[in-house]
Amino acid sequence: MELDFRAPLIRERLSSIKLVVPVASPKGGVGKTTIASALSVLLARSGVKTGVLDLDFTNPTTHIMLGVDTASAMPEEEKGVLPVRVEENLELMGLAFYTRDRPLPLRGHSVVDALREVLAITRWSSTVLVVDSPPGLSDALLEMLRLARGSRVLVVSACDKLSLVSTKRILEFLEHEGVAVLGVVANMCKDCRGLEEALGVKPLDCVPRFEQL
Amino acid sequence: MELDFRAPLIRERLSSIKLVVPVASPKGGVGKTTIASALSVLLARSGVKTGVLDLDFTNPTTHIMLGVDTASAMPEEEKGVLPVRVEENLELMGLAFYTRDRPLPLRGHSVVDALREVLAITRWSSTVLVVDSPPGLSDALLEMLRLARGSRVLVVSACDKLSLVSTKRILEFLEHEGVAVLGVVANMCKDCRGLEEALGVKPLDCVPRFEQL
Amino acid sequence: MHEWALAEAVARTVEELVLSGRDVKHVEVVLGELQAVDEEVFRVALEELLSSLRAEKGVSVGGFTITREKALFKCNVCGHTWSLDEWGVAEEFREAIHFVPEAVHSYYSCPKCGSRDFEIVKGRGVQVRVR
Amino acid sequence: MHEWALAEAVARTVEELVLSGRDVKHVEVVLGELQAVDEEVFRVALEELLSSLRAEKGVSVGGFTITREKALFKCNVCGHTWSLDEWGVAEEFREAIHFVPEAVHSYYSCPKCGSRDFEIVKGRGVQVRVR
Ligand SMILES: Nc1ncnc2c1ncn2[C@@H]1O[C@H](COP(=O)(O)OP(=O)(O)O)[C@@H](O)[C@H]1O
Ligand SMILES: Nc1ncnc2c1ncn2[C@@H]1O[C@H](COP(=O)(O)OP(=O)(O)O)[C@@H](O)[C@H]1O
Ligand SMILES: [Mg+2]
Ligand SMILES: [Mg+2]
Ligand SMILES: [Mg+2]
Ligand SMILES: [Mg+2]
Ligand code: NI
Ligand code: NI
Ligand SMILES: [Zn+2]
Ligand SMILES: [Zn+2]
Repeated sequence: MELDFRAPLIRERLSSIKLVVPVASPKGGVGKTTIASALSVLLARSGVKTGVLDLDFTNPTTHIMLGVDTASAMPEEEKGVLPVRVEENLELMGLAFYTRDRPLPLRGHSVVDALREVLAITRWSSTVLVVDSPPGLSDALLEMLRLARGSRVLVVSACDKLSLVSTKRILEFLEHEGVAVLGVVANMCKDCRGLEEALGVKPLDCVPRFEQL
Repeated sequence: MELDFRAPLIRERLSSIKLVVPVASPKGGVGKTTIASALSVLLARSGVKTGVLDLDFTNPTTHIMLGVDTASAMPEEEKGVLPVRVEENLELMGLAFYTRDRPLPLRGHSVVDALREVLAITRWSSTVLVVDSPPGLSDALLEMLRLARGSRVLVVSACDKLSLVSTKRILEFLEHEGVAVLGVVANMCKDCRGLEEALGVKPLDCVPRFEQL
Repeated sequence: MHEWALAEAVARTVEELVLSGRDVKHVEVVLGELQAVDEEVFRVALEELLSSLRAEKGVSVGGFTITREKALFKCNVCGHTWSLDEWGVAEEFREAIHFVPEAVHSYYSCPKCGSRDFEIVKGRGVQVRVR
Repeated sequence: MHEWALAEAVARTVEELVLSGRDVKHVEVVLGELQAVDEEVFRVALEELLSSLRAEKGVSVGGFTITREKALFKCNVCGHTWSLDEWGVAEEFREAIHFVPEAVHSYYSCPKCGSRDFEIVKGRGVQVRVR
């Protein structure tokens, strides 16, 4: 990547954060946004200053899961941009505050430019940053991992065949990259043993399917 | 886009196809791969020569849904590449034949290059091409619509809030682009009226959630 | 109006270059038209940041100038190229684009074919050239 | 070995240029090292395609040459740049990369940091330069 004048400031912004946790899977619909939102609320309510970054720039939905109305809540401007306060200890930043419910079609290089811009101007006051990643292994996740190499990824997996092959892929990818993995959260599974056998890894947790969600 | 020496041949390859149907949604997990696979099998078995392109390059799964084993089936080489024969009237092409279950991390511009390469060398013998799109509004879908502007998009939507806002976005996006929409298939919905109210559009069909799928 | 943060990014880059042994004679900050950065507010911020850099860390540069770059767009679908003079951005969307220039893809289309699949060829936002 | 299709792409492009009124004196086809195109098979195919283009459609070009371009990679994570001489692709993966060069990202890593997030800077595959 050519030198980008924002790089040093991005490093500084992220240095104030102790732990960056991308919540990821190349597969769509396995529960990344749901688990990222639940995790961040649990952390905040247990007293940890938590930030959430909605990295799904072309289809942001984290604000809906966290019950934030992008029409009435805007990031404040103060020597940069302050994430929106969701509740005590919980702040959220994402492009939805700027594009609302409109489509945002972006080629990969534009996703990279937008991510660098957001990370350069956003002033987090959190210790843990949960990153709600889009599906796929493309610019959003690659650039986030490039900018925050010390990230510890939480992989979310459902238990059907399509999800299991997807989870195997991202685990293999993260291993090549030398990026740390917190573990795999099995989501919406009737029975997690299938996942254990397929992946040879014990899920951190086995979240059932909640009917009313 | 700069001139690409593959462009004229891509036009010629696609000109032999009467109808290109991208099956799309910016949201993951709404059933694009499932509906694209089911649709292509239905078309094939009703006598229509049908091709399927797995456009989800960084996480291909269409072959699993269509029961094709990428280890034993390879596209034949004959003055180009022939898609794999799934059954009479049904052929499949995608990167999974080349990368199997391995991760394929790709920046957007590489997705574009790979798509142009595949569309330039692949010799379809189908009348309808169903394109199983990845989630998001990024390079894969944008480039496919750029190369096949006469496409008619089949939008797949679940009925929860996250899916409805996603479906509204892609419908608005396709309208700006002047790209034709076949309609919206409601998938895994208990009751489709919510979708009708939210989108102001009657779904083409309301596919229930099949437990055993 | 977050010009302070944009100036901070420039100052941090200059600081890193000088501390890595580079003799920075002159810094040119190019303000791309699309982001509509307030030049005066930005200048005051950068002056303050560079002077504190000199005072606190002994890091100094020859000087800086601010230049402007017109925006230029190119449609990926029909190939048309155009500028903001030919086809402006509606007033109500400018703030979003000011904070994140890529938001332009939600509010702005190719004047010839209406597509939102276009490139920002020039004049996106802040760029730094160092001599 | 789908060199025929790659030659066909070149021939279609030349045809379109000539039919659009361009006087094509010379075509240079650059074969990027990564795709490992069989030069002889490609040459024979292109010759046949160009001669039938002349015979059937009266479309002709001055001549063509085939040149080669070494592959060069640059890691997005650690910035290392390297060539295939320094770090080869295992034999069993070459066919996949021959058909779709981007498949290299499934089989090949930066020799310095092991990342698969790298750019194919040069020598990816077939390129056409026209004079
Ligand atoms: N444990 C769960 N129980 C019930 N529904 C769930 C659960 N996890 C996710 N969902 C639903 O599944 C859909 C997809 O989840 P989402 O978090 O958006 O996935 P992703 O972000 O991976 O695409 C959403 O409608 C969500 O409400
Ligand atoms: N109508 C349905 N009934 C039950 N399960 C379904 C249905 N449609 C999709 N699924 C399941 O939901 C998951 C996501 O579907 P998929 O087609 O992969 O979505 P997408 O391609 O949009 O990400 C898959 O495990 C699939 O088996
Ligand atoms: Mg992901
Ligand atoms: Mg999500
Ligand atoms: Mg899509
Ligand atoms: Mg899919
Ligand atoms: Ni500002
Ligand atoms: Ni070949
Ligand atoms: Zn246009
Ligand atoms: Zn490296």
